Amino acid sequence: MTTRDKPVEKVSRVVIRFAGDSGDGMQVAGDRFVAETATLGNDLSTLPDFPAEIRAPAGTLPGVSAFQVQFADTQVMTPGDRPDVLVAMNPAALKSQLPLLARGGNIVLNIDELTRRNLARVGYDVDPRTDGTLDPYVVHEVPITTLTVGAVAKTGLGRKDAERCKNFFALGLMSWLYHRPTAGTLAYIDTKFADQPQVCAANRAAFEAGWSFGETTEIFAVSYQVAPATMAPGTYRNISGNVALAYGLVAASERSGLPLFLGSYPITPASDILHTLSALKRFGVRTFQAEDEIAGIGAALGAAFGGAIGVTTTSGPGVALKTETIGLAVSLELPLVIVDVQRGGPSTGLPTKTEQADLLQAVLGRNGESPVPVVAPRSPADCFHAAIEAVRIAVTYRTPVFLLSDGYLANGSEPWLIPDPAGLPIINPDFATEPNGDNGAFLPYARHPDTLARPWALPGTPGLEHRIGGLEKADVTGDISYDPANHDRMVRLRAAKVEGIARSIPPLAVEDPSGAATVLVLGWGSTYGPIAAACAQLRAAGCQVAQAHLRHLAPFPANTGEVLRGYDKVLIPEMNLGQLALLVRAKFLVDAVGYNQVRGLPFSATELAEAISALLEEDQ
Amino acid sequence: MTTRDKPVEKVSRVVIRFAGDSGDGMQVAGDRFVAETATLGNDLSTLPDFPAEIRAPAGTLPGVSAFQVQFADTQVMTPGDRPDVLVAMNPAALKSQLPLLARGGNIVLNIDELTRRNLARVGYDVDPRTDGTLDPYVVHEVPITTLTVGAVAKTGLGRKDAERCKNFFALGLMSWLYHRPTAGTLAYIDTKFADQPQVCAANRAAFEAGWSFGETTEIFAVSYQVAPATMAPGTYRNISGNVALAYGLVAASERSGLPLFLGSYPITPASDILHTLSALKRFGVRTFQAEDEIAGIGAALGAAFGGAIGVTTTSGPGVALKTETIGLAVSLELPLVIVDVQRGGPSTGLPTKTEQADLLQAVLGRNGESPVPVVAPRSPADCFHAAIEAVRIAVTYRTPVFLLSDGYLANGSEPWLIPDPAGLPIINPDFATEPNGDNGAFLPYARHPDTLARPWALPGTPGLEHRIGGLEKADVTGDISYDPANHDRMVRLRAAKVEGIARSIPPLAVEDPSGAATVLVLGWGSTYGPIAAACAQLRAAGCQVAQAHLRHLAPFPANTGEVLRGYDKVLIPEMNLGQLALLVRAKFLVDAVGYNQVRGLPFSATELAEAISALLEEDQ
Amino acid sequence: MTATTGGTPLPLTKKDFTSDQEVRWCPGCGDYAILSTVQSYLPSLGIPRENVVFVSGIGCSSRFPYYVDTYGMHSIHGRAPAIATGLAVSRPDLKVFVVTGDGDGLSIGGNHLLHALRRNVNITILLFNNQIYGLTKGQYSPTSEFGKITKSTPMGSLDVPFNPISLVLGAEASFVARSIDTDRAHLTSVLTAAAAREGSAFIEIYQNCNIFNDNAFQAMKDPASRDAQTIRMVHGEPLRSATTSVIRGPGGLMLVDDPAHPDAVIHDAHSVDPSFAFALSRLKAPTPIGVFRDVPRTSYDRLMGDQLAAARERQGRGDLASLLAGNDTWTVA
Amino acid sequence: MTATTGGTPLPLTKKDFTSDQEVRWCPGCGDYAILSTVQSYLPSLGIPRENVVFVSGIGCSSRFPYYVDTYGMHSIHGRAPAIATGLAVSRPDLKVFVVTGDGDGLSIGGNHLLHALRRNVNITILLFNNQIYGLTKGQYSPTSEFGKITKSTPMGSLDVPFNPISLVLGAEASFVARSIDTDRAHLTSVLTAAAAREGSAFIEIYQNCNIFNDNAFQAMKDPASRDAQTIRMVHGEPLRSATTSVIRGPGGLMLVDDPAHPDAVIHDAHSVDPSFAFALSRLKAPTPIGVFRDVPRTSYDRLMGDQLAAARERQGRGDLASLLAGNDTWTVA
Ligand SMILES: Cc1ncc(C[n+]2csc(CCOP(=O)(O)OP(=O)(O)O)c2C)c(N)n1
Ligand SMILES: Cc1ncc(C[n+]2csc(CCOP(=O)(O)OP(=O)(O)O)c2C)c(N)n1
Ligand code: SF4
Ligand code: SF4
Ligand SMILES: [Mg+2]
Ligand SMILES: [Mg+2]
Repeated sequence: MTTRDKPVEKVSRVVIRFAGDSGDGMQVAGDRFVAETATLGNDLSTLPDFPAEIRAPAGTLPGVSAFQVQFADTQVMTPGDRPDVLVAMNPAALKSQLPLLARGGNIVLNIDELTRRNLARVGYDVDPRTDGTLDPYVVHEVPITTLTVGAVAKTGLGRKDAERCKNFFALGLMSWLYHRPTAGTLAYIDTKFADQPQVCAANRAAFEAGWSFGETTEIFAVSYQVAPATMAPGTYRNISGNVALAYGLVAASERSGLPLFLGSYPITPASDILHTLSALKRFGVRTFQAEDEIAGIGAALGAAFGGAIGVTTTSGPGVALKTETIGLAVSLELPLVIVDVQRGGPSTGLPTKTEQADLLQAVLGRNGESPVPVVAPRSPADCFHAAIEAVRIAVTYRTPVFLLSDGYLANGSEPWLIPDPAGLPIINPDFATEPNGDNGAFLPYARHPDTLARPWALPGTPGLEHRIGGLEKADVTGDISYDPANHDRMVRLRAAKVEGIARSIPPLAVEDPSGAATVLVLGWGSTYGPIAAACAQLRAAGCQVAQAHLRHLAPFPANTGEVLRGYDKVLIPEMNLGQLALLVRAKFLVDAVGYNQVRGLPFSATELAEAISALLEEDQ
Repeated sequence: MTTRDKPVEKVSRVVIRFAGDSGDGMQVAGDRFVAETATLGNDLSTLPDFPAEIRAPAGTLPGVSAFQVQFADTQVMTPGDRPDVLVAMNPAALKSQLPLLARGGNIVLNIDELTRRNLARVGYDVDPRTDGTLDPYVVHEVPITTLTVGAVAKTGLGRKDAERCKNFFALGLMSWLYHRPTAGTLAYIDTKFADQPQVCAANRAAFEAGWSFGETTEIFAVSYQVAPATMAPGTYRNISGNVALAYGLVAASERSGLPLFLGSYPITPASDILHTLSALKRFGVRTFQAEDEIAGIGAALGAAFGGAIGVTTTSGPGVALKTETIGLAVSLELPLVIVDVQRGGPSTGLPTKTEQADLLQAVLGRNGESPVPVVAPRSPADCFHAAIEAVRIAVTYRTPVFLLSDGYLANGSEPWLIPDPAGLPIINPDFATEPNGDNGAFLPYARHPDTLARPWALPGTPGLEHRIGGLEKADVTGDISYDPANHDRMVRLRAAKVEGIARSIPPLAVEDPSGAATVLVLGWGSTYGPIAAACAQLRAAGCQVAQAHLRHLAPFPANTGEVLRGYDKVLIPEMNLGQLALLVRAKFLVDAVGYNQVRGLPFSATELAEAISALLEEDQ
Repeated sequence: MTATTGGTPLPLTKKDFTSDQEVRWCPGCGDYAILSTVQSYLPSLGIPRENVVFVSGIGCSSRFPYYVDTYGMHSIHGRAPAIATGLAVSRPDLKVFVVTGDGDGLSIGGNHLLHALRRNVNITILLFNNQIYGLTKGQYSPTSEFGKITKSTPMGSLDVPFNPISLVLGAEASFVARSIDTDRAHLTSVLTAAAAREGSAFIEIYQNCNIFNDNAFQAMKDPASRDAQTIRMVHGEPLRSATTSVIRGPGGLMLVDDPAHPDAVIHDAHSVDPSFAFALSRLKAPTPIGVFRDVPRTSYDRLMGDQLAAARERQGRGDLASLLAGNDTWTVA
Repeated sequence: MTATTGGTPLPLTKKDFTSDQEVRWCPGCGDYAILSTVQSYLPSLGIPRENVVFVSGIGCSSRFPYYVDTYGMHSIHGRAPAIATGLAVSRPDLKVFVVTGDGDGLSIGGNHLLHALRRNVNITILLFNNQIYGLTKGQYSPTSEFGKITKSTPMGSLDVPFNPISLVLGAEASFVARSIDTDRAHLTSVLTAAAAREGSAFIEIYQNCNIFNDNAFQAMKDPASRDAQTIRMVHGEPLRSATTSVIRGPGGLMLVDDPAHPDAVIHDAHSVDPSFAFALSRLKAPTPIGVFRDVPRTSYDRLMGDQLAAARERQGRGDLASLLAGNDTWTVA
């Protein structure tokens, strides 16, 4: 699979989108394409995009599952706005994905599926190739099903099973088109289907047939090469947000010496963290699949009382259920990490789509004055570091901490410079081991003068027996207290403790290469990529714009107000109706403007650039 | 009990506080005093103040239960800052309540309980009468226990039971001192103890003995009269917030023609609403004590789907648990009323104390963009009208609505001009009865052009069969939709619907008699009384200050921004750390300043007046 | 043809209960068979369509209401029994079904399900037991067998599963049955038995998830093995499979390898003491299917309605003006 | 005196388990008696104080941990079994008790309780059943008798109560017992039996709430009636009260008015089939007290620990660097 007879063109940046039925294996094709792209040294970013149903009936619009990847020889910040190539396995995929394509975009179309019945099913009265629908695009017609079945025939696999290999045919074709290496995928097929030699042979055959089809037919006149990106030296891997987050928790466990305990109830798009951690028992990780979200966080809190890093993973509806227990953790002042992989809301909403609309729930959504620090990663790989930071805050300050990921970060992936474990932060649990009061008394609510953290005394420690609970506690002693002045004091102490975390976090950094920008774009979480890409586009076009991105949403870095006041205009793009904007306006009285989309999808860098440039113009 | 030989003094305003053990019947004494005071035509306001334990051991500080009432011949806005008379039934009551008294305050002290053991139990090493502790006060020593037992002897009641009558002795004494009528209390005793003639006679005897004690001994040189307040003509009763709220719901049921369904789980301080409504079955009210808060609201939502006014009552921890279901109601767009009687938080906090710290939870505390209107009553009697308003919004706009009461409103009481039912608002459920689409189709998410409300079609209506759920729905049809543009549209439509409620509510009114104030005091909920009292004090002292009070917290009245911008300074007193202030600052970018206390108690008008006047001075 | 329903005359047909929504389960899923059986059965109730409501939670199974052309609510995870309680109690004129799964109904929603049953709320609960979480792509559920290897339990699950029948019998359920997705006749018979009574009915339906837990109940379906693997319980008839009989043992009931054993226990679905049904519920391989328990009990909605009526009889219809006034008023002139 | 505990030498005394907090229950409350019995019993465990933890929910009963001088957590309503699960599973070295009430444990917390029991988590659950909500001042609870008049049910409650013993047996509980607050000797014996085993123990304790539900269990306590009103179950002994015997009936077990009936059933607490214990749980007046069921089962924490050990044995101790690297890397020079 390496001879090349056709001309080769060098390109810098490509966006590909695979789309087919939920059962068509598009996510697998995408994952493999990415693995090969990564080892080739391109920078990349991915976006899996699939329905909430497991396998909606074949050929229907709701059943379409897609996978998009952008890769380039320079830095890649997003999965790309508009695909250069859409691989459409059937009419449903074609119809649903067409709006994403720019004029002139390429479509690799599986013409075998364009039967009248299939077309009618998605509302095409006539074949879209015949009525001008596809005129704006470059269509490459490929009988993918037939070719796959033909290639696979020699393995003796039945027709139905043979057809299921068509994702590997498509993958082979795209691998040829973009000069992806093939050895990794062949090895993957061998391992994956080791138990089923016939299926293994069939998938290999389909993959090779796809590759050869590109090479031998006239369908594509040229193939494309994308040179490796210049990246910092080191060893890289590709990693998704959920896996990175799970690994970050394990790293924090190793670096703190505390065992990791996950109490969780499955929910999309957070479940993969549970799956990943459940396979890491060799790290002493205990995963507990609870009967519901409340039990999941309850068990995590119980484990924290016993000295573990207690973690619970969920999405928005699960956070709603955990709210009361988070309040208890605030009152108990025990370390706890609540991972919220945000998805489309309200209510069940769009379970497989991304959104940033749980921010205010995390910061403010509890009864009573109940401050909780909030940390958010900015990219899939950054989930690793954000998880360590969340554990650091939780353990150091004896507090529940929110880690706000989202569906895009969770399932999206990017290359990651693998860190040296020895360079990761050390977290000191600083357990109480001795009485801290007079006459050998233990005072569970006597605070550390700097952090205001209370002592963490583990059951099993002789002499420190004590009781804690959700009723208001007397300052210092922790006994139940209904005293008005004490309550006021405790409310303010808890608030001050969380505010004080700001002293332990880096100041908000601004990226403004010219130093002359008057407009600041402020973001948080997964919008980092699109915002950075949009700013880069604008700067390339000669505009001046500054970018800052918040990792800590509560408390804000100490210099945040100062930074914001340094600009004429502050634009806050969010995948919600303006939640960070609300917090920033309230706290700093800065007239920050929102740019808001609630579409279940990451921002398009181009659209964002347009919005920013509109503001730049206003500001002139 | 009507001869009066001693001099009588007229006073305008009195604050009395009864304090004793949880088992001493202080709440009953207070309630009876209030009932008599009300019928006398004084204006009044009350504050029951009791511990979370049912009956903590006698004589201990945590076991003290107190009841405070302010009554006057002019308008009364609060239960009073500092008692004129403290009735202290034992050393625990004395010690715990003493800090509330001003210098020169009166103490009616039950000296029978000042045994060395009782004193030691609360940490008095010596009798506080002997070491100067009580010097700043006027102490009236009364052997209440002995006198009660003596008076009751004739009924033959055992000593233990006899002693239990001492609350009526104290009540009798205070009734004499302030010229309260006695017939009502005697009638109350007769009814209450109808089954126990001996106990009945004993309590009568104790009550009369207390009255006579005042009249015949030298302990009080004078007695006091408080003239009736000038109040609007009409028939009055005394009413507590929880009862008023329950009656408001019943009134809304009557005025809408919809049956009332309460799904609730007991929790302090909301349980009395459940108790009150469970006794109103003759109004067709169904009360369902559920297995937990989630089932309570779930059942209410199910009933709403069936055409009832679905209501759930709870406090902060319960709201936390209901969060997910509230989100479902937002998505289903069904009417639902969530009553949150706020108490001290976070977590279990101070269950029997008041607080306003659930505002942000109500407004913002859900996953996804999940707007919910919020209404808050300003006084115990106002709970009636606020409940009707909450139902009006819920039914008209097909939305869950928060009704934010608090512990002070719930248990406090005041005179209420009983409204004529015919004058109460009519609520029109406007059920869907006919298809609203083409070809007899029913479109459950086609909206009313003005209110953006969707049709409410009840099961049982032929031809309108439809399915609704928590997944995102296609605009108009309500079918499941994962379409990005549709999601964005629906998120904005739901937000616009709730924002649009502002068009149906009265503008924010400002009270500024001089019209020249530059400082506005903005409040919400139960702080109305203390703020009004503080403003009145300041105006009486020649200061100019404006007051505005928000009944609608989401959305705000349309003119709110305009009002706020009309003042140099805006002060927002809240029993939290600044929750309304956060919303106001974010929305209007007005530099509103908070005055915050989180003590589990209503504000003192005097302290508030000081805070306001500090701001007035700054502003000069 | 005595009643009409929005223009659709009675009797209705399966088609009347088929909504216009595309069914989105995986091809081959056992849910299809259940849907079809239920749609065919509904006309037999003789209830107008508009008086039927399906309430579900979240899960593959909980998509059920979308496909039935009645009123319906696809609610949130585990809460359908609570929501249905409010509806059924306040609208006794409706026929309310709850559709739930082994995760929805026994994991997150276990408490609501059990409380609804002890109250005997007027709802028919269909629990689709596929012994797996389908919608979240295959984690083990509270009914998965011990040691099950799934995405979240790569070394096998550690939990002893619930036996749903034992569980609900322990919670005072008064109608309890079990059936199988693809056995249309049997499922219809159980549904019909449930319809005949007042109050709660609980029906566990073994359902195949061909994607994440294929063939979990195959032995009970396979023509070759099914008669040996199931005990078809019929009230008043001996309890036996093709190869065994049920006899009394010291601690409960037990199986003997003799399908004609003279001491085979006669099924008594109407035994007031749930101990008999409980003992039956412990049998497996062969597994009893049919009605375990069916004893009459007044439904919750009727009891509540009776109280409302009694209150009105004793105190008269509520009068708002006198309620507001109360007993202690004074007048300012 | 072989071990020491923070300077307190073993064996410990009741006083060692008495905290400095003022007990805040109502005078006369049955909780006092239970507290005293438990404090007296704890030294017999021979476990250092610091290795004992009490976890509770919310309710009068749930104030219990404050009064025992061990580690303790007064958590939130209904969630103690879940919290204790996390603690017990991650700290197998601790002895974890859960204290709960009939509301806390069977109303809001029913699901957690049942799931903890089916998992056989290593916790001892003490459920104080006073058949009322004490702390919220007297509403009916899931164990209140049908028709109970309370603040929230002025015309009587409409719910058939749970029988806690039947309920937990339906949930696969392996140690199940019942005792009475004031019967110190009996309660101690039940606690001792529970201590002898691995995994979950469930003990229902009838507890008098003298303020809101006084004398609910008086007949079982009154010296004049108690022997007739209770069946003191002893493994291997006939089941009988002073006036009745337990015999087998067609549907389960039944009572005959003959304390010396020759067919009196011999108690078998170790019956693997829970049907026997279930049948016993249905008896009332006289009411069985003692151990209904006690069958061995490996605890959840041990199973989990074993998996961790097995994973390390098979795969070696986790190495962070190789985890982070994974299998698919490339190097940029
Ligand atoms: C509050 C909440 N928690 C978790 C989820 C994720 N979730 C959806 S369905 C499901 C389990 C489904 O299992 P089951 O009830 O057995 O239904 P099945 O899909 O197998 O029919 C879970 C955990 C959710 N939607 N909401
Ligand atoms: C989330 C939540 N809901 C409700 C309450 C109010 N509440 C406290 S204790 C209790 C019931 C107590 O009953 P039980 O468990 O029987 O305990 P008891 O007081 O009788 O010992 C309730 C409803 C609460 N504290 N938290
Ligand atoms: S995942 Fe399983 S239960 Fe869900 S639709 Fe597919 S086959 Fe059915
Ligand atoms: S209310 Fe009842 S249960 Fe609670 S402390 Fe008092 S007597 Fe005990
Ligand atoms: Mg399932
Ligand atoms: Mg109780």
